[in-house]
This record gives sequence, structure tokens and C-alpha cells, in this order.
Amino acid sequence: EDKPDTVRIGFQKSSTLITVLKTQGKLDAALQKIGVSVKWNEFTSGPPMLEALNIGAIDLTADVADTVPIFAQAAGANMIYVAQEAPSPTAQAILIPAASELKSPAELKGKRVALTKGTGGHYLLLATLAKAGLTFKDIQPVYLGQADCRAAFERGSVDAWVTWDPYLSAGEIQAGARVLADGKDVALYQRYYLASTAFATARPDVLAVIFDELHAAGKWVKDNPQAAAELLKPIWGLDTKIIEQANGRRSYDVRLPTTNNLVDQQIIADTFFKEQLLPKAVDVKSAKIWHRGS
Amino acid sequence: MTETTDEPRRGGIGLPLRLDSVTRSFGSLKVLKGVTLDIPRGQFVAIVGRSGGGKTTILRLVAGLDLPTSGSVVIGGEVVCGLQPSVRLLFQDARLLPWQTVIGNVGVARGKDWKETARAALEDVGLAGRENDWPAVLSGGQRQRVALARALVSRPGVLLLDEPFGALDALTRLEMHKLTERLWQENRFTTILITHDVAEAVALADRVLVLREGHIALDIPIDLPRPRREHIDPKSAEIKARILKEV
Amino acid sequence: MTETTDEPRRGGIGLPLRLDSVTRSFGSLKVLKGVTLDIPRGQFVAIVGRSGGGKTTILRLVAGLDLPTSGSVVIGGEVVCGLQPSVRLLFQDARLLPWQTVIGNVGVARGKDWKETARAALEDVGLAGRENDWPAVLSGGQRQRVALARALVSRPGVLLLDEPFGALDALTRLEMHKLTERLWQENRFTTILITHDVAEAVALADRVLVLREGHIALDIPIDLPRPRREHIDPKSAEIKARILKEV
Amino acid sequence: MRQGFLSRVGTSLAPWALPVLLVVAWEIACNAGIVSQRVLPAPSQVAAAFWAAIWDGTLFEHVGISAQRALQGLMIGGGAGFFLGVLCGVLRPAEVLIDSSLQMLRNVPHLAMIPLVIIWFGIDEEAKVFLVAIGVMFPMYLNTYHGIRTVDKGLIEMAKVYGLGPFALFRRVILPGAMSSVMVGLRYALGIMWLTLIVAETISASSGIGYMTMNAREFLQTDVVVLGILIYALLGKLADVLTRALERRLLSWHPAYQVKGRTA
Amino acid sequence: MRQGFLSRVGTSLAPWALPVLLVVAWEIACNAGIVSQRVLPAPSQVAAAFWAAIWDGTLFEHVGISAQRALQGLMIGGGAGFFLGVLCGVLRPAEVLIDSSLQMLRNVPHLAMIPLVIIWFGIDEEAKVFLVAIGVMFPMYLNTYHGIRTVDKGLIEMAKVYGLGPFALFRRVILPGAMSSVMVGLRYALGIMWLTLIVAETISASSGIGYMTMNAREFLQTDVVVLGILIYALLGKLADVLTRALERRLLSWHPAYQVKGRTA
Ligand SMILES: Nc1ncnc2c1ncn2[C@@H]1O[C@H](COP(=O)(O)OP(=O)(O)OP(=O)(O)O)[C@@H](O)[C@H]1O
Ligand SMILES: Nc1ncnc2c1ncn2[C@@H]1O[C@H](COP(=O)(O)OP(=O)(O)OP(=O)(O)O)[C@@H](O)[C@H]1O
Ligand SMILES: [Mg+2]
Ligand SMILES: [Mg+2]
Repeated sequence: EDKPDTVRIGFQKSSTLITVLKTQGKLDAALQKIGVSVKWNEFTSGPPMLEALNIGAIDLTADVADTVPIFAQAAGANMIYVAQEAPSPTAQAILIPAASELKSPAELKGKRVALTKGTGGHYLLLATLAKAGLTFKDIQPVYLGQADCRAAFERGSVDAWVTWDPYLSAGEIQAGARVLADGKDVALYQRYYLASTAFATARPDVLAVIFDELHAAGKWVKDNPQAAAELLKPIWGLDTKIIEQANGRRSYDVRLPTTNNLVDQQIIADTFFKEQLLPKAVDVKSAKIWHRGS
Repeated sequence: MTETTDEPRRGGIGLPLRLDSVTRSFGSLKVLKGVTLDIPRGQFVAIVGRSGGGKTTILRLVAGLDLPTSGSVVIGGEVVCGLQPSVRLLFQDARLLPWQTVIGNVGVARGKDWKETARAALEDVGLAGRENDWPAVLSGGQRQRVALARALVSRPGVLLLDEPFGALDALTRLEMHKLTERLWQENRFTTILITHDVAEAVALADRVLVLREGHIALDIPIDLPRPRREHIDPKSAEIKARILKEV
Repeated sequence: MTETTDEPRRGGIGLPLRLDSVTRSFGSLKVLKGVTLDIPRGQFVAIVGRSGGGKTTILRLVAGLDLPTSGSVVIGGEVVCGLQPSVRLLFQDARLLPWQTVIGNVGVARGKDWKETARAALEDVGLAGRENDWPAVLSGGQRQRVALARALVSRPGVLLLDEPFGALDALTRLEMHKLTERLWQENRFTTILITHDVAEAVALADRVLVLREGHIALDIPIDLPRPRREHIDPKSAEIKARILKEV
Repeated sequence: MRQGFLSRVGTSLAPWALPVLLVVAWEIACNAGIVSQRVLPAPSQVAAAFWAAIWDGTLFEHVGISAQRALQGLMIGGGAGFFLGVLCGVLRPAEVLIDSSLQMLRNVPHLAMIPLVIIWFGIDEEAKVFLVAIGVMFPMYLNTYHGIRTVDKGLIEMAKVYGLGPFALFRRVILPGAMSSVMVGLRYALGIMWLTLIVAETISASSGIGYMTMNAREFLQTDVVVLGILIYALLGKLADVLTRALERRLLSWHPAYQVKGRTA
Repeated sequence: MRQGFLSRVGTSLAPWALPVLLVVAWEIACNAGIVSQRVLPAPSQVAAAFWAAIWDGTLFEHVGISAQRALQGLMIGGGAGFFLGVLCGVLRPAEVLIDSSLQMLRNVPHLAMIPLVIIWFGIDEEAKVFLVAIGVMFPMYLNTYHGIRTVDKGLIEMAKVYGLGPFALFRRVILPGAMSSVMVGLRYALGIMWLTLIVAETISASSGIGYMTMNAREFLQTDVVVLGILIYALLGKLADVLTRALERRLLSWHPAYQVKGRTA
């Protein structure tokens, strides 16, 4: 058996904990001790990263929203849930312009809502509408990337914008947007770290090291919000105020995934399938969960 | 068409033409070194000279395609400083539009009734029946005749012909001479013919100029009666000899 | 170079040439209707004929640029069915490469010592000093002389000249005649000259052919002594008259 | 005659040899397990996706919507590119003033421009059509400009001497002389037209072939992605056939475009 | 002399008139509050971002990395496009076999091709260089092919009659005859080269100008996005200047490319 001595990690700039680890050089150091080197692969957004994982170009992805693995699973991706962050429901929200007259999600009926397809925000919108007694057909969805959502939002082309941190905080503070509704009691918003099955089988020891480092990094960010904000500021190009607010709403509590998580995931999968956003029904329980030490 | 008077008719459409100590240099090459020339309206002038002597250059200056380095060209009282609407030039190379049929090339200016006019002109130059061919399939002499037809249908104030018969056999050439002479007599456009054939010059022109080393070396009137027949008039041979000596 | 024998020297580089009841049609137009012709090696043949009569077509068939509709062309014992490496053709239009200087055009085949050879050839055609000009700035006659220089430096087995002197004045033309004759005498390439000038044909060729309506209408040997001077030999005038009658 | 017919059939089939060969090799590679089917679906799977998409009508809907956007963009952008090319080719001052700016503008990636496009045109059809228009404008511009610039100056002189006015000069000399180059521009533009859609249809689209493909890509539906690629390829072929037909019509005088031009 | 100098200066400044005008209008619009500065930052803000990026060296790093990818891709793709163009232009069978496939391939959007590219080339430099190569290949191909096809047949006949072998024929007749069209292809390719990078650098990149722009876009750093756009534009201008210089050298014989060609 040839055991890879390199771990190829995919991440985005918005992958907070991985970015912290990479910038501080802690993960490289920790893995060096067991003779493994890290190859960092940066992606501009989540989907190409998942694409790379699916194709086998990387071994591990940084955190993605809970909806993303479901699509990967629908595509038959050979991956495994390695870790998750505890729910951060308020880190996702539906924003409306400061001058908007909308008061409750129920008033979204017939309105144009900007969102990015397949993201955690997408599920937030579905769930919020359901709670308000509406269906997805009652609104006009406007699918855009987050950057374009912001542009359309500021131009006034849309009435609401579904987003998450740090875009959420940036929207509130820079564009003066108001939160119409966030994910509290509606959508859990847990973020998952995924690995390819092949790698997880070959190097569980590496995953263990990474897991521990992530956990420590999460604690550090929570305990040192200012230092964390200073560290992220040049990378994200956002004010520390925005970063602190964004980090404040994320749990950054890295945990092992459990079968309970799969139940949460199944709800999301079913919701998407009902809205015909998934080509086929997904049985989430067929997915693998990484068990530490096994 | 039937008129064959020998006297230049003063009522034609020709314009008078004057070159006033015209010079033209290309870089350090002085092609024209001071050409002064007065051509009354309706005159038929032939220019002969050595290859590379500047004959084409003169025609380009008259047509306004080129400007003199010094001196001026005056047509009908106006100094030439750009394209002349009253001048037509038959270029030494035929310059047919490859994307127009033969008839389209002859009637390129699309005057009224251009199709009939062009068809008649093509018949005149012996190309009846070739109206709808592409220029690319024509022989060298045929191309030259299409260009001739195009020049002749235009009935301009000043007609400039740059070796229009260079690629034609003796017989076709004689026919084209007759055609040119006839149309000139009918319309009396001021005509400058460039040719390397002295006999041709003497047969067609009222006046023959020899261009040598950038100057007009000889300016000789030909007052033989028309229609002229070569080899018949002894005076003609004498004139030819004189011109040849000067070239 | 100094050799000026009148007898065709049999030891030259020329190749024999035969056309065997060659026909060539373009669509419904029958240009050549059965041309049979035997040219021994080193002979200088001139072809005259009306414009559009198929002269250029014959040369293209000999050069292998075109294939006969029926019949065959045989050079040096081999049937022509594609380009002939031993044949050089001076085209009726000069076909100079616009992106090569004058000297680059003359030495287009880049044989050994091409620069010296080309420079000498340019001097021969009276264009010394124009080596590095672009073809675009040359006069019509100058372009033709560059093409002539290019054809003459190649010393081929068969040399085809399609109206090589058409744009030249009388004097330059005489010089070019002498040049061509001299080089032919030195190398004895089988030569076909197309010309519309019967006097030129009689002055240069061993044999003159008249092409009329797709047939060889006249095939006449010219056994006047060389160098020939026009107007001096009375026999020459007689031959010319006979040819002109046939054209 | 017989020979002619056979060779004609051969000539019209030959262009398909390479693509067909590729598809066969691909199917074999998939079935032999050389490439994982999850990663690159076999042609048969793609064909199945194709049938499914035809069957439920979504394919035609996507292609139809995209075609509409594409053609609108082509009209506007192609027209503008042609016009600017003519302007710069004919008027020296226009060239000095405009050409350089266009060369700069041409270099701006559509992807980066999207936020600005949204600000200017919103998120509706206009934005998409604008992107397509910008995309097709440049090849049309460059090739028209080049074509006009390289028209034989001798012919232009001739036309002027024969008294053709500016319009007739353009219509009968400059345009036909530039046409073969303009056609290259059009060929290129017809490709770019579809290519730009994949970017344009990331702006708030819910239909169109670009949307279909990118959407499938986000959801890792590789069979649909490959289907999208094939449809693009076929549309490219179609555009090619159309341009060739147009070339044959407009350039029938041109030796290089005659059907038997090369065999003479 | 004096006049000549002034008009020369005028001519070399005129191309900048339009861009400068635009920037001024934009600054005014921003300061007057017509456009929100957060949505479209004022030129002064962009300039500040520019200085900052120059100061900390990131700009040069990004441009440098991108330039490396771009040039590698240009070499490979431009070379391949040129070669294929020559092949199809010279050999009729090659044209029948290849042209059609290339026309189809040309139409496949890079964005859609990324999954396949990753399969073939992974996510490292090769994949990016490949995308650039594919991008520049087609304009080079199309224009080379067109240029060669439209070389004056008379000159080719002449060259053959004068005994030029295939190589000399190509080198001294076909290539120079096609050169002005090849240059158009190169011009286009130099643009596409940078454009493709923005797509290529979405494949796992952490440097390069495309990365810089798209990354800034994700984080809504509009000043950096606009900075990216401006850098693209300037690179376009640079490419334009280079091609013009090359054209002047290679096409010095061509009346249309002579500096004073139009004024004579
Ligand atoms: N490729 C072609 N397609 C159709 N017709 C052609 C083609 N080439 C030549 N012809 C026709 O064949 C005839 C003979 O042409 P050719 O060029 O041989 O004449 P020529 O004797 O050289 O005439 P000239 O003295 O005017 O040059 C002409 O009528 C011409 O239009
Ligand atoms: N644009 C130009 N640039 C440089 N030199 C030129 C240009 N045009 C013509 N010449 C030169 O000027 C001289 C005269 O040329 P021109 O065409 O007037 O001669 P020509 O008398 O018509 O000769 P031919 O009888 O051979 O046609 C030639 O030496 C030619 O090379
Ligand atoms: Mg001349
Ligand atoms: Mg001929």
C-alpha cells in the first residue's frame, strides 16, 4: 500500500480556520512531525473546489455550507464527512435595503430575491418561506454569485439578498442593509469539512492531526477576536469591525460529525428535491462519516 | 459617329490643361525636373519617353493622385490639389475589380443606362459576349481592352491613357486606334496618350512630346490629315525618325 | 559571353519540346483546337496571334501550370503532367513579390551566388542601383525588366517569355532584344517568345508561328543571319508582311 | 461521374472522421474503466442525458432562449464592430482616436466586468445581450479594420478616378475587397457569441444553454456538463456551415473560395 | 520641422484622449454622487489601490505570475494555431479533416471545459497554461488559415515555376503573403491570452492577475476589481503596441502598414 505523504488541501479565502492555520503555519508544522507535507490549493469559490475533490485533484476541502455536500453526493462523489462546525444560524440572513418597507418574510411574496444557487443561503430562503407559509414559487428568485448579488442589491435591481458572513456583515455595515430574517429557528447552518474516501482510508492519522489543529484554531479565533480580525484583515480586505462581527456570529466549534448530522442533512436534501433542485432523491445515510481512530 | 472632320472641333467637352514648371522627386530621385506644358482644350497629345522616365508620374499629377514637389498643374483654370472629377485615367495596369463582372467593371461609375453603354463599349473593343465573365479569366489583352472600354465610356474633360494598347496584337491595336480616334473626334476630350510606340503616337496625336531626363526634350505638332495610314505618308516616317532620335 | 556564332550550337542546355494535338477548353470556350508542334532543342520560336487567341494558354500548358483537355505536351521525352522543373516562364503580368526587394525578386530561387548573379542581371536590364527598392515604386517598364532579369538568370531547359517587352520603349526594347539574344546564344535554351510585335518576332526568332482560331495557321522559319537589324534586310519585310496577313 | 459522386460523399464525410473517432475512443476508454464514469461520463450516458433533455423539452427551451440572446447580441455587437472597423479603416483620425481605446477595452474579461454590467444594465436580458454584443464586437472590428486596410490601394485609386462617390466607393470597392476578412471576423464572432453566453447566463438566468451547463457544473452533474459542451460544439459547427455558405455566395468571384479552386 | 514635431506629438497623444476623457467623466460622476463609490470606486480610489499594490509588491507578483502563464500558453497555443493554420491552408486534405473539428472545438467555453481540463492536467500550472493555449490557438489558426488561403495565387504559380521547393515557397511567398492576416490573429491572441487567465486562474490559484481580480470580486473589493480591469486594459494596450511594432517591422513593404502610408 502506498501511503500519500502529501495532503492536498483545497480552501477559499473565506475558509476562516484553514486560513488561520495556513497563515500561522501551524498545520504545516504539526504535519511535518509525522512526515507529511501540505499542498495548499486556493479556489475562488466553493463549487470549483468540490469539483476538484470529486475529480480527485485534492484530498480535503475546507469548510463548505451544509447544502454543498448534498449536491456532491447527488453527483455520486466519493467523499466522506470529516468534521463539522456547530450551527451558526445567525451567520446567514436575508438582507433588505435600509429604506425597504418589508417587515416580515411573508411580505417577500412576489418580490425579487437575489441568492446564490445551492448555497446554505438557498436553504435558508426555502425554510424561511416555508415557515411564513409561502413556497418558492411565490417569489422571483434571482440567481447570482455573491459579488453580483451585492451589485444588483445596491443598484436596486432586487428587493432582498440572501447572504452569509462575511458578506452579511459587509452588507450591513458598508451598504447599510437591514436583516429581514436570519436563520434562527429556521436553518442550522453547519459547515462541513470533506475528504476523499481514498485519502481518509489511507491516512486517518493525517486527518486526526488536521482535526485537532482545526479545533484549536476555532478556539483561538473565539478567544482572540481582535487578533483574529487583524490576521484576516489583509487577506479578506475588509475592516476589522466587519470581520469581528462576522466571526462573532460563527460558532467555529469544530466537532466530529455524527449520525444526527445526517438527519439534518436529509431534511435539506428532501427540501431541495421537492423544489426540483436536485436531479434525484438523495439518501444521505449512504454517505460515510469519518470515525476517529477507526 | 459618322463625323470624321480633321479640324479639332472647338465645341467639345475637353478642358484646357497647363503644367507650370512642375517637378516631382521621390526621395533623392528627381523624376520630373521642371515640366512646363500648355495643352489647349480638345487637343490629342502623345508622350513618349524611356521606361522609368516619369510618364506615368505626369499622368498621376494631372489626375490629382499625386502632388508636384513644386510647380502646379492647372485644369480648366483651376489648380489641381486633389482628385479631379473631370479627369479619367486608364492605368498602365488594368486595375479591374475582381469582384465585378466585365460589364460591371466597364460601368463601374454606374451612370444612367450604364448597362447599355457598357455593353456597346464592350462590343466596340471586341469583347461582346464576355459581359458576365470574371476579370480573372480574361487574357492580358482582353483585360486591357476592358480597361479601355471603361475609360472611353466615361467621356471626361481630360482623358489620360497610360499605354492603353501595350498588350494588343497589331490588328486589334489598329482597331483600338480607330475606336479611340473616333470617340475623341466625337467628343473632343483633351487627351494625353502615353505610348512606347512612336508610330502609334504619330498616327493618333495632334502633338507628340518626348520626355527625357525630366524635361520635355521635344514638342512637335503633327498636322497630317486624318484618318492617317501608316507608311503611306512620307512625312510621317520623317517625323518618326526625328522623335526616335530624341528619345 | 563573347561567342556570337550564328549556327545554333547543339551542345546547349535546351530541351526538345513537343505538343501533340493539344486542345484546351474553358467551359464551352474552345481555346486550343488541336495544336501539334515540334520544337527541337535550343530553337527560338516566336508565337504571334490575336489577343485572346490562346497564346498564354499554350505557355501555361508547357510549364505544367495547366493540363490540356486532350492531347499531350512532351518535354525532353517526358509527358508533362505537373510543374516542370526545367521550365521557366516570364508571366505576362510581372508577378513580383511585393515583400522582396528588386534584387530579392530577381534571385527568388536563391541559387548559389544569387546576389552577384542577380546584380549583374539587373545591370543588364538597365536597373543597376535599384536593387534595394520595393517593387511597388517601380514604373511599369521597370517591373517588366525585373521580371525579365529573373527569367534570364535562371538558365532553364525551356524558357517561355509571355510578352516580355510589351511595356518598353523602342530603345530599351532593342537593348532587351540584344540581351535576350545574347543569353540565348550562350546557353541555347529552347525558347518560346510570345509577342504582338511581328517585327520583334522576325528579329529574334528562328521560327515564327501564327496562332489563329485555336490552330497553328502559319509556321515559318526565319533563316536570316544574326545579329539582325530591322529594315535592312528586304527579306525581313517580306516575311513580316506574310505573317501579318495570316494573323 | 460515379467517381465524382463517391469522392463528393467522401469529402463531405471526412470532416466528421476526427470527431467520430474521438467519441469512439472515449466510449472505449469509459467502458474499459480507464476513466471513471463519475468523472467523465461515457458517450452513451451523455446520449441518454441528451434524449432526456430533448424529451422533456428543456433542451429546446434552453437553446432557444440562448439563441435569442445570442442573435440579439450578434446584431448589436457585430453591427457596432463592423461599423467601427469601417470607420477606423476609412478615416485616419477615427483610427487614431478610437482604435487604441478599443484595443484596451477588448482586453477586459467579461467575468470581471459582470459587476459593472449589472450596475449599468441591471440583471435582466439587457445585461446578457450587452455582454454578448461586447464579445462579438471585437473580432468583427479587428477583421473588418484589417480587411479594409489591406484593400488594394490601386483599386481605390481607380475607383476615385472614375468618379465613384464615397458611398459607391465603399459599396463597390472597399466592402468587397474587405469581405473575405470580414467573413473571418464573422466566423470568429459566431463562436464568441455562444461562448460569451456562458458568462452572461451566470447573471440571474434560469434558462439558456450557458445556464444549463454552469448549473450542472455547480451540482457536479458531469453528464449534463458534457452534453452542454457537445451542444456548444454542434452550434459551432452550425455557425461554420452558415459562414461557409455565406462565403461561397459573397465571395464567388474569389479564387480562394471557389469550390474547385484548389484542384485546377 | 516644427509643425512635424507638434503633429507627431499630437498623433501620439490622441489615442489617449478617449480613455482620459472617460476617466475624468468617471471621477466627476463619482464625486457628484451619481454612482455610489462602493459600487464603482472613483479613479482616485483605484489609484490609491494601485499605489498600495505596487508598494507592497503584490501587483508585480500577480502580473509576473500571470505573464509567465500567459506567455507559455501563447507559445504553445499560438504555435499550434499557426501550425494548424498553415497545415490546413496548404494541404487540402488536412483542411477537410481538421478544420471542421477545430471549428467545433473552438466553440466550447473554457468555463465549461474546466472539469475536463482538471481531469487531464490536474489543478496546477499545466491546466492554466493549457487553457490559455487553447484560447490563443483559435484566433491564430483562423487568421493564419485565412491569410494563407488568400495569398495571391499568381505569385504562388510564379514561385513554383521558378523552382522554389515547398519550404522556400512557404518561407518566401506564402508566409509573407499571409503575414498581415497572421498579425491580426496575433493581436487577437494577445488579448485572449490575458482574458483566458481569468478563467484559468479560478482553478486553484493563489496568485496572478485573474486570481487577484476574481478574489477581490468575491470579497466585493470593488477598487481592486476595477484596478484589475484597468491592468487588463493596459496589458491590452501593451500587446497592441508590441504588435504594431512587429507589424511595422515585418510588413515594412506593405503600403497599408507604412507609417505615412495614408498621407501620400
Ligand atoms: N481560367 C480560365 N477560365 C476561363 N477562360 C479562360 C481562362 N483562361 C483563359 N481563358 C480564356 O481563354 C482565351 C485565351 O486566353 P489566353 O490568355 O491564352 O489569350 P492570349 O492569346 O494570351 O491573349 P493576350 O494576347 O490578350 O494575352 C481567352 O478568351 C480567355 O478569356
Ligand atoms: N511612389 C514612388 N516612390 C518612389 N519612386 C517612384 C514612385 N513612383 C515612381 N517612382 C520612380 O519614378 C520613376 C518614374 O516612374 P514612372 O512610373 O513615371 O515611369 P514611366 O515613364 O511611366 O515608365 P514606364 O514606361 O516604365 O511605365 C521610376 O524610376 C520609378 O521608380
Ligand atoms: Mg508608366
Ligand atoms: Mg496572354
